[in-house]
Amino acid sequence: MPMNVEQARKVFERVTEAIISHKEYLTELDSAIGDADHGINMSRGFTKAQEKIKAGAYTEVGGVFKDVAMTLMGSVGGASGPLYGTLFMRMSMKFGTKQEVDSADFVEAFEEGLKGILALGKAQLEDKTMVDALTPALEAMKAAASNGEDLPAVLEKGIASAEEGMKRTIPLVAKKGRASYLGERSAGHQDPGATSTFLILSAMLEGLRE
Amino acid sequence: MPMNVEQARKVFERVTEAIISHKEYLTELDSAIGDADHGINMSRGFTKAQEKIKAGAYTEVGGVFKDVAMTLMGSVGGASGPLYGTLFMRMSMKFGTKQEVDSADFVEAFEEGLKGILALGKAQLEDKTMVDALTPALEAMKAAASNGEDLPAVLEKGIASAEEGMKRTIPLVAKKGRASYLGERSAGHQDPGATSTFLILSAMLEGLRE
Amino acid sequence: MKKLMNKVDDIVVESLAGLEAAHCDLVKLHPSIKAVLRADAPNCKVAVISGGGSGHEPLHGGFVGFGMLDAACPGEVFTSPTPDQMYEAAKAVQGGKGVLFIVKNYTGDVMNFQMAADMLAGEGIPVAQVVIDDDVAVQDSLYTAGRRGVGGTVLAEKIVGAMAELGASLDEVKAVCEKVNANVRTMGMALTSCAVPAAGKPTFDLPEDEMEIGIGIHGEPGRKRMKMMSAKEIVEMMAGAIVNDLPFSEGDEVVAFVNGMGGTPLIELYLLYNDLVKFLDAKKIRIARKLVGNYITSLEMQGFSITLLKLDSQLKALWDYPVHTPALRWGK
Amino acid sequence: MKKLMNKVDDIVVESLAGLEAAHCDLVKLHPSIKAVLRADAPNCKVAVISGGGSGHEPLHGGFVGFGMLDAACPGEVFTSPTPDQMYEAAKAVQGGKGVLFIVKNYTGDVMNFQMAADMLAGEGIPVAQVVIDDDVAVQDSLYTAGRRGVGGTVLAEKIVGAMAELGASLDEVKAVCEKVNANVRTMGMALTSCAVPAAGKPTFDLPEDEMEIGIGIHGEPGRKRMKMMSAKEIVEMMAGAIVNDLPFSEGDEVVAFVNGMGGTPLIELYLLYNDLVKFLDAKKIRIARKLVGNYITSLEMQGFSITLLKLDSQLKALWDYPVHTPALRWGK
Ligand SMILES: Nc1ncnc2c1ncn2[C@@H]1O[C@H](COP(=O)(O)OP(=O)(O)O)[C@@H](O)[C@H]1O
Ligand SMILES: Nc1ncnc2c1ncn2[C@@H]1O[C@H](COP(=O)(O)OP(=O)(O)O)[C@@H](O)[C@H]1O
Ligand SMILES: [Mg+2]
Ligand SMILES: [Mg+2]
Ligand SMILES: [Mg+2]
Ligand SMILES: [Mg+2]
Repeated sequence: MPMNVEQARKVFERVTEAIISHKEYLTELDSAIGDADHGINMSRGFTKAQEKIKAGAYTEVGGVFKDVAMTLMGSVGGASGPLYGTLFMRMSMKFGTKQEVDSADFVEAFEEGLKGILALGKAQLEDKTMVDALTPALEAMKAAASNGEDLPAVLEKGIASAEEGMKRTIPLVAKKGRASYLGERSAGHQDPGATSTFLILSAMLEGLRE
Repeated sequence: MPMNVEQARKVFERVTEAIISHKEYLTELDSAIGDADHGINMSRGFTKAQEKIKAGAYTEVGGVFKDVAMTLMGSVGGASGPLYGTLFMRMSMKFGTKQEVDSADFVEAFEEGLKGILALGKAQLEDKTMVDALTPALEAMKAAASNGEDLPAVLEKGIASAEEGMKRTIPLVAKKGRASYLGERSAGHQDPGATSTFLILSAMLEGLRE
Repeated sequence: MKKLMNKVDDIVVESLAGLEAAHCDLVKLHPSIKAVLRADAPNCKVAVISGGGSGHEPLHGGFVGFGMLDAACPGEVFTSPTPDQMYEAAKAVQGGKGVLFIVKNYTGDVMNFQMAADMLAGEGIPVAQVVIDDDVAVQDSLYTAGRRGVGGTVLAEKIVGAMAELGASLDEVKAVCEKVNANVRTMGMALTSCAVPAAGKPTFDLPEDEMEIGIGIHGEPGRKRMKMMSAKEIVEMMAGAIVNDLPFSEGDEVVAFVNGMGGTPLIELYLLYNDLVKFLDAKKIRIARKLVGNYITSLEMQGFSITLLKLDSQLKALWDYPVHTPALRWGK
Repeated sequence: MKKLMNKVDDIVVESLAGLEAAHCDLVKLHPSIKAVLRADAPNCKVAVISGGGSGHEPLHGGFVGFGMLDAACPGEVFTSPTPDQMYEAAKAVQGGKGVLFIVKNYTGDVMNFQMAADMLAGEGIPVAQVVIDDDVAVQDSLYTAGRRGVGGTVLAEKIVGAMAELGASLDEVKAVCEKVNANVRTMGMALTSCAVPAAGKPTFDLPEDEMEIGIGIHGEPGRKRMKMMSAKEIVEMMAGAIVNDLPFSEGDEVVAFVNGMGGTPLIELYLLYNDLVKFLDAKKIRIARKLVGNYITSLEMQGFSITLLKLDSQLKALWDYPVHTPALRWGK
């Protein structure tokens, strides 16, 4: 089961809902080790992105991803805006003119997206950032896709690994982002960006399955 | 039993102790309808006055009262500084060169002092100020003194009337001083200045009785 | 209550020492009493002197300098200064053309300044006094203490200071001060109480959803307590009371002064100013000059006040006259 | 959490509207994006542009004007602005001599400014960037996000703005900015948390007897929590860390900058300045210039920061150069 334009729209509809309904939760996490705005930033961005793609007419999946990316970059601000913007922008570029993307396309694009995030943010694994959820998610999805599993099944694997990665951020001492200023005090708290990554992937699957 | 220089010194020692030990209480009262400083102001002033008269050598009762007055005027600030300063200054002037003052002298001087307060502050009875304690105290002391009672007995009457006057300030709506800005909201609170008047008179009697 | 301080009794003197150290080009402390003096005083002009309790910084010490005050006499926190301070400060800065006391209308201030004026008059130094009472939150009446002196004091000190700088006589300087007082109105509100350092705790408690309207500048409770409202509604209520009081009318030119109480961030003050502009626009009252910031405060209290001063060409020119003090500076 | 506001999402734009209304002689808002532009831009000089999250007022919008910034790009509260803001602002104010971005070192700011720089470079507009990272509370390391940009930013904007006003080239302006950054160090602390308006409650809780040391300007917790101490002890601890870091040594001339976090009253800031003077006197470090007040804030947070900048004759002259902005003004 590949993802077409309509499904891509659904996917971001669910992502937007998930982000909005976890706005307080993400902000709470960011209060502990950041500046208490991650949920606010992400909600603002996805609300705008949602308006944009709802009104847009698309023939390619990449078009939906591109509008999401542009809107996030132009409205989220902070660290997460450029990072998630880059993820979806790179994905959109990789999707090219495809009207449908299958699991292999998706994983390939996701890998490109993650590369973009790494190039921009220069975080390494265990720096306690979204990268700690994105990287294991990519690995798991890659394995599943190369086994020929379809997109929902691939995403399911990715979500499970993202969740583990997200939880593994708890004991880490942050090396990148605002939490790094806390030094040792950042340990014992779950990273907000890793959490939003998990939420986004989960909501994507939900949207796909409808 | 008249009051001599040594007793006057004792009197103000007790007054200072009483004011210091009621510092929080007076400030508390002033929080409700003023600016939360009456106890602080009075403690600062009497602590200084106490130092001054402890170090001073006096041959006249008026000398003690004058130094107290000058110190209060120069260190209390606020409304209460000039008012109590005037009370004791006028009393000292009335005492003149007396080495001892009896109950008649005291009451005469107190009347002069109260006149000074009225001239300076322009408060009337029931304006919810120290005048509401001072005025009945004077009336009671006048009556007692004209019956030939001695100073402790006279003060005792004054204290009882001051206490009643102080309590009668509770329901009043303030017309003078900071509490007047509260309008109707000033009702239901006891006036800090009337309270310090009652405390001062009570402590004076204690000092006299030693 | 947490304060950045050393000994509670030393707050005022240590803060004054910091003011002098930071602005020794503009101000110097009196050698023996608590007073901030203009560094280049005495001048052969009318000496303009104000003072009052501390805790309202930058008022008054921050307004000592060219084109504003010649001396400021700070009392303890929220407590009027004592007569010896005004007496000594006046002697130190007056240059023979007389002294004007600008007094905020509080019983303590009025009495203490009066005593100092008597002392100076006794020595043949000409003294005039103007009592500022611009607070519309307080009902005026012959039988009460009258209105408080609040935000209008800042505007009066600026304008009167310019008049004195220009060499006007004591009578003229006094007349301008009275004119400002006659044409200025203020109203304040608070979201939180402040804590008097020596008292050690907030003067009053205010629930999470309530505000005090008609507050003064001493952490004293306001005239009434209300449920929180939007900035726009608060501004309309307060500015409405001010406009009706003088009254200010269509076509009037004003100084619009949005003042923070010490703990209100600038982002909110400018937002409030924006609502005030809209309110006055609708009433066709023209903002000819403005002031936005923390100028007459109540320690760390959150809240603000609005002051409007009706201008004529004289007051406008005096407002624009150069001023150079620690807290207010332009044209120099 | 009580705020003087209307709709929480409109705080930034309404406050900007107020800033523009109050200072239309100095600044104007960009017609389509959130940016404060110098009223008389473009000029034929290097355009100096900064920006960052809102909630730090007067930084940066209050520093737009003669001798300081040409544009400021405010994000949402505590959130970096987006690249289109810096891109459009630069296009609006640049006059052909290039653009310098002064960026505070936060991941979000750095990435968003970088994207804007790429966009401008793509159009052939010369852009340089300097990232300010003066916070000694944060351990520096190649492997972390590095130090934060805090109080030093204010001093950099003042000095760099003067350099640009004097007609220096982009390279020269950038070099001065780097020199300021290399010679400036800051440390902050807080007594209370602030509350991000959209979050609706304080970012952290701080017990009545504790303080956060090494705080940033976003309500983020500091490096450690300590029991309250006296102002003198706090100043010695913070200034000591600053002096050891650069290091500043005997005979150095500095700008001493005591900055309030938004909710700290001026009486305390001057008291702290007094303790700082004593500390530096003992170390024979000479305060050649000073700044005391609320210039880079964290909403209504109570606390303060100390910044020291080592001066040479160039920096001193640039510091003294006239400046005329809503929040900083002298010599004009
Ligand atoms: N250099 C980086 N690389 C990857 N992710 C990062 C980096 N810096 C921060 N992040 C992520 O961004 C999240 C914070 O986002 P947000 O709160 O929206 O931005 P800000 O920190 O600017 O307030 C962090 O939880 C972290 O996951
Ligand atoms: N006009 C007045 N006449 C007499 N007493 C007054 C007057 N105004 C105020 N007081 C008294 O002064 C008291 C307040 O003193 P205090 O708190 O020390 O001064 P302040 O009001 O200046 O802070 C009031 O409780 C009242 O009793
Ligand atoms: Mg954040
Ligand atoms: Mg009082
Ligand atoms: Mg008082
Ligand atoms: Mg942020």
